[in-house]
Amino acid sequence: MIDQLYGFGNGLIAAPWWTAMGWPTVWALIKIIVVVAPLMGAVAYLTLWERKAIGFTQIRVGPNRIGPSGLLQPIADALKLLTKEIILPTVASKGLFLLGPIMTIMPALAAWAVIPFGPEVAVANVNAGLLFLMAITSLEVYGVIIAGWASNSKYAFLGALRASAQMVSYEIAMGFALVVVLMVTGSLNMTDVVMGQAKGQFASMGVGILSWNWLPLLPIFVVYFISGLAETNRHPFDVVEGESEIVAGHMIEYSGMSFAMFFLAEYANMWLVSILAVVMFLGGWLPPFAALAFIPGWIWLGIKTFMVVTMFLWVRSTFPRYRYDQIMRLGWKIFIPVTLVWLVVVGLWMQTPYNIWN
Amino acid sequence: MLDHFNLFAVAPEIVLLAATCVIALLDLGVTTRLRNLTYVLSMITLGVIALWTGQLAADNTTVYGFGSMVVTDPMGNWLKCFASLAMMVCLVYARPYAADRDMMRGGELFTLSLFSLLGMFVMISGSNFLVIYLGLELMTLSSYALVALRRDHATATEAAMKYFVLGALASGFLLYGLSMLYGATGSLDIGTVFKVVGSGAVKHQVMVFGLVFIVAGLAFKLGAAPFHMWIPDVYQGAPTAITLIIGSAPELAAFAIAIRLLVEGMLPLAIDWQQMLLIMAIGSLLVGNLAAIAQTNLKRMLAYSTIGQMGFVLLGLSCGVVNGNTAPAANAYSSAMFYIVTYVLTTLASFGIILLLAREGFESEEISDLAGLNQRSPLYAGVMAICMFSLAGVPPLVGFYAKLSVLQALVSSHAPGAVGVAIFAVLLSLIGSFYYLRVVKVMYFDEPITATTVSAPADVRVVLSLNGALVLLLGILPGGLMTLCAQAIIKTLAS
Amino acid sequence: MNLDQYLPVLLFILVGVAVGVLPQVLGWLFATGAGFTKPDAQKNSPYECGFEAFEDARMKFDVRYYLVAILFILFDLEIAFLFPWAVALKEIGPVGFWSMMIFLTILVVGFVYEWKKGALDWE
Amino acid sequence: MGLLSLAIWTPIFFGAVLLALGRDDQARAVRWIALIGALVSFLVTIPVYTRFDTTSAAMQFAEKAPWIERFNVNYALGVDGISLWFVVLTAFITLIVVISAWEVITERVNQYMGAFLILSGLMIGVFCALDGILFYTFFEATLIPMYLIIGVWGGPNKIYAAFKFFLYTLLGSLLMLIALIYLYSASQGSFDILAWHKLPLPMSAQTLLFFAFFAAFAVKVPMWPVHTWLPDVHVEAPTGGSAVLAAIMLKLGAYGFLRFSMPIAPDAAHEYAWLMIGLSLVAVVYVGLVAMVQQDMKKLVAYSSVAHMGFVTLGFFIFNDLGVQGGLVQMIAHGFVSGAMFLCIGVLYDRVHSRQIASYGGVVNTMPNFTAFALLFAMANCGLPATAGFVGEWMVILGSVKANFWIGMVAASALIWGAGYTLWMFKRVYLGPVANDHVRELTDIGSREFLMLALLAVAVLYMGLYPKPFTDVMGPSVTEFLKHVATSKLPA
Amino acid sequence: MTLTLGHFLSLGAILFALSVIGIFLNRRNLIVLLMAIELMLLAVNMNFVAFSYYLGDMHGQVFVFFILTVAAAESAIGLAILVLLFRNKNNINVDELNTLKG
Repeated sequence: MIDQLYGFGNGLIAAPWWTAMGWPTVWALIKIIVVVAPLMGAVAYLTLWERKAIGFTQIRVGPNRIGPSGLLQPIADALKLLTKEIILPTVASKGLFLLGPIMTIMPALAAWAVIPFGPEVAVANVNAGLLFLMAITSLEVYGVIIAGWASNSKYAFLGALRASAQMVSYEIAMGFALVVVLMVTGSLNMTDVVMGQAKGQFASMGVGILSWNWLPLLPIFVVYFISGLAETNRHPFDVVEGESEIVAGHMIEYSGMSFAMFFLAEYANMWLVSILAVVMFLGGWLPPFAALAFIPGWIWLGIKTFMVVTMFLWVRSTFPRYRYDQIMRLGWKIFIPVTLVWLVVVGLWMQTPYNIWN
Repeated sequence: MLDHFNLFAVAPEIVLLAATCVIALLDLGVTTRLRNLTYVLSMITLGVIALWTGQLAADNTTVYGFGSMVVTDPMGNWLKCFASLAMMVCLVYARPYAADRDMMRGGELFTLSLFSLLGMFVMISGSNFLVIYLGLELMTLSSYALVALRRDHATATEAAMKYFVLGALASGFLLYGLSMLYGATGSLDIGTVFKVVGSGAVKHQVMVFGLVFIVAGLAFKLGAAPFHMWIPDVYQGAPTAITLIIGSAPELAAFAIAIRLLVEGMLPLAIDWQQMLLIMAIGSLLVGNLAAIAQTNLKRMLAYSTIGQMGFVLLGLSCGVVNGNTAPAANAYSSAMFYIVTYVLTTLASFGIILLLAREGFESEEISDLAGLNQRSPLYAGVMAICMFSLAGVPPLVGFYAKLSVLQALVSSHAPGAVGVAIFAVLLSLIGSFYYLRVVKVMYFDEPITATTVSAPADVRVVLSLNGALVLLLGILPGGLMTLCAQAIIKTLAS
Repeated sequence: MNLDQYLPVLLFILVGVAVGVLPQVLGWLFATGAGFTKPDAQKNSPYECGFEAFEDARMKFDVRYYLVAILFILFDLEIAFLFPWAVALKEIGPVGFWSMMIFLTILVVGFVYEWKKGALDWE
Repeated sequence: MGLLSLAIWTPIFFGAVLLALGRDDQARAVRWIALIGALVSFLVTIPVYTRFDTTSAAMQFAEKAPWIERFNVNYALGVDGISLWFVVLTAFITLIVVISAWEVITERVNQYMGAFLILSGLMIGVFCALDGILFYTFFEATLIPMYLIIGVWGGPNKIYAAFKFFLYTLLGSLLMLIALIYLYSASQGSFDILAWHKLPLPMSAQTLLFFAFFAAFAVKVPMWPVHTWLPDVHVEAPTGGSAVLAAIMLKLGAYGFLRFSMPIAPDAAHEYAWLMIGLSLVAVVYVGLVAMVQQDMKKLVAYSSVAHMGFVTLGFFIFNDLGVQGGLVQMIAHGFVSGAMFLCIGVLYDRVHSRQIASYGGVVNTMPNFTAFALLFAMANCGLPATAGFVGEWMVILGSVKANFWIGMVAASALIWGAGYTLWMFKRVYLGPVANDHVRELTDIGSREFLMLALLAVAVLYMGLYPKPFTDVMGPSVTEFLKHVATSKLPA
Repeated sequence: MTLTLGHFLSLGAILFALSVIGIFLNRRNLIVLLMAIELMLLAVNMNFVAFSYYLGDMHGQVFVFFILTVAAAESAIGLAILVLLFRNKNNINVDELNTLKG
């Protein structure tokens, strides 16, 4: 659908440099904006949905004052943050202090470059998509560290240390999980990852949902999801910003739009982790049953992602916060062995005649 | 490529690796102060490996494996055999010392040593830049950790840091050179590199550019001037037990890669690298022998002595090809090999004595700490004296025959100026003999400052005596080892 | 080298940076630039739960964080090794599979070792 | 095992046993074992002389076994007329030294005795070796026990002396090592000394070789001006050390001239004979004069040794029968005499702990028996007829007169200097009234010292009165040697 | 402008030179030293990748992979030593590494 626009723009200006460099750039920018703009909206409304969802769990209504049923609440929040003063603490390292939020939001957005929204529909359908994701999401840690260090505040510093240690710990489990997905897919291309799930005995019987990776790789899926919670410093892994001990962690000294950047990044990451979970384990844009194939893929993708992201909220409203040592133990002593074992199991499975991923 | 595995070519390495892993895990359950179980298992492993590689070496066959990425030839097998034996001896000496200094809360002394040895094996076997590099790193990384093993000791950690930084720098140099050579020849395989270099199809300047870096990296590892600066600091700063470990067997491996890279890979460029080696040899002789005189710390003195001794090894390596004629090569390289093997043997014993004399809380690092050793223990004084005289190159100790064979190779190569260099080397070793004699003097002529008797566990006593006896015995009958080195090198050169 | 596909990636990164910068600039323009700011020493000092900030916050911290960092570096690299293997697993057959199993065995040995050594304990 | 091997390894074996097993609380047993060892070693050398064929110039009792095959180094032994007597002499002197140390050395007895026995074996090895590397090995190895002997049991300044001794001699011999390697290379891979004798060499090579060997041997002899280590070392060394040093070690250098420098580089030897003769004469005259002003008995004898060795080198480099044989005889005689002189000083030193001439005077009054021996040895030292010292000096002087009258003249003057310093010392130490309380309390020599001095006295007198056994042995070899040296080795 | 092998090699050489300079001239902080070492390895990687691409030979890239791993192990050990050093000396200035200079 969108691809058809490509030829259209190509004829606009007749100049060699235009076709060689100019148009692809402009076109890519257009594609990016098409991705980013809804994303920002989704992020904004995720905050609302979060508050609503938690409200529902606790049998209350949640925000309901601004706009109908509180629907304009995110916009009000944004305006408020926009007009807030940006405080630069006197003891902070100024340059780094400003760099922190940028380094946080940039990877959260740039990672979307390789996310497929449909067959071959991605801003950049690169072959090393998964690798790029690994790389760019790893940069997330820098934002946290830089912010915490630049603030020159004890709470920020401690928060940053905790956050980075936690993030890198769970990144290992996550990495192993990705490796397992890769094993069964045989490609780093995200589209291939999804298409790999369209095959299989169940898929041919019309129940594609059972051919998706989540079933054969169930432990990995669980590990991935929980690691995703930890990676985004979400509840119950949010000791990093734990209000009761270190107030807001690495973000403590930030205010106004600087703070909003961290906020945005966190929610953008939630979306990212969710959509990745969908792409890798829940069949991306594929319909769960062949009978439902008439519904467009991007709608399936949206539904699934929404469900996963809602699980984030569900978890938040349900579980108590972990202690830090428990977090580390879970990451190192449970997730890594589990993924390693499952990696070997899957590998062995693939050596047997019962290999379902051919 | 996958069909060319030939696991036989790396069988000892595999066994060593497996054994090391098992030992590392078993050690977790060991609680005794001296880590007896770990020790015994390590000894058995090393002994088996030494016997096995010795047996392989005696078979005198050359086997390639993994698509000719690794090679086992007699030279390699002998060096492996000697390295295992050296490591065995090291661990025997090191254990009581380490136990007294809280370095054996875990069995890392043993496991890291074994891993380091594995690295040496891989280096020695490597017939491919990649394999050599990996072996090198495995060895050096283990060594860094070993030096830092004494966690509460500021000097040791400082030494570790220096060792680490300069060692990494050396690897970087070596790698950069390797990358250049890879670019110039299009292959990482040493055999192919040799062919391409020999064909003359590649621009000479590019290869020499890479060569400079490789030689510099090798010189770092061997400890030759002007890349020697880490040696004194690390030797002095590291716990003596570790100094022993990093100062003995790794030299064998460094020699092996020098042969693999320079000779097997780039013999056609000999005219270039020989010059570099020669200059470094002269520099090492000067620096090592002159700086050693001023030292009062025994370990530091031995460090400078190492540099000086390496000068001789480099002399041996630098006279293999004269005017494009490779006839003297076997003679030259086997003399260098003999030199380094005997040097390691002697180093083991001399550091063994220092370790033996060190007690809890007392390091026995200064030369003056040896005062009157002859009165306290004639046996150990005798062993130390034998080592010192051997290092000084006095017959009938093995050090003399090592010097003899190197000088012989140098003079017989009929390279221009060879006699002059030989005389120079001889004069510097005369200067060198001064500081070795000083150690003997302190042991025999000075009055002891302490009356404590020297006591040591039985294994240390036996091994140390044997070690000293071997230095003497190999001096009286050096022929066997010399022939062995010669045959190994000839076989290696032929392949 | 066909890097065309990566142009959007680069652009996306730039956009990401822009999205980080622009709102902050806007915020500054709206609030600070418009002159609504009233900085004072208390406001600009680091938060200390109401206490005076009395020393530099960049202090020594627990060595365990270093330990985590070190372990992370190592494990992450193992994953980097697994990546190409996993991608190619279907082509390299049993030999390739078992090679990696050996590698993983060694990795597990290291893992067990550090576990037993207590490197993974946070207490 | 051949006779020569036996002669070499017997003392080394005993020495090693002593080092390994000896302890100071069993000093008595150690001494007896040492004595037995020395005696056995000496007895082993007797057949070497008795079975020696005095008509042949060839190497006898030859042994040859591959040693370091890699470099074609052989364990090759053999003696000819030139070296035979030194083998016997070495074993004899060692026996004497063991006796001399009997009660004197009380600390680390086993090491002292062991060092001397090993040293003895090594020195015999030097005289027997027919292979360059073997020679060098023995030659250098002697440094180790000697270094320790001087350093451990020496006088107050022993460390300086030990280092000086070691480094001086090492410097020279390292150059010789290069020469050996060069010869190995030039002879297409052989370390056989006899093969080297036949090796044609151009003049430039000969010159370099000659001076390389010169560096090694001249220091050892020692020739003027590289003799300075000798007095220092003698002063500090223990009695036995001095005796062995003077009696045998110095001969290693002179022997080296005969075995290496001259036959291998004969043309260069002829070319630079003037230099050697000149240095020898300086040694004879100048050093003789220096000896005269010494206050220290040991130093005096040391300088006299330098002077006497000057005679030896002089004899060698005048290239005639009398000269060379005279030099050889002088070497042996000097072995007995200088050894005896040092032992005499040792006897006094053990009692008074002073080596200064001024500390003594009138010893004859309290030690008549000892003085008799001392007189005999003093006479021998200044070359009085009917003593050993006379024969060699006389032959050398005759030889040099034959070669050149003026050289003979100067050499002969040495007799005067020798008589001067020796007899003057004798007078000041032994004659006259008792000088002080120390001398008054002296006791005469006991049976052990008597035995030791008597043995030496017999040797000195026997050699002086009947030198024929010595010259007979040397005759053919020296003739052969001169014939060889006279032939040019320059490539035609 | 097309990128040639020379450009990549120059980049590699510049990075290498920078890292060597960094190691030798840096007198302040050991962390910078560790980073310089990493940079050095990256410079080599640049070389290998460039060569590998222009030679059409995969081995160079495999080598890069291993170098990366080794670099990680190396930095791990470097960091560990650094921590030890800090605990023992309470600072990580290069200039303070002076107890061993005889």
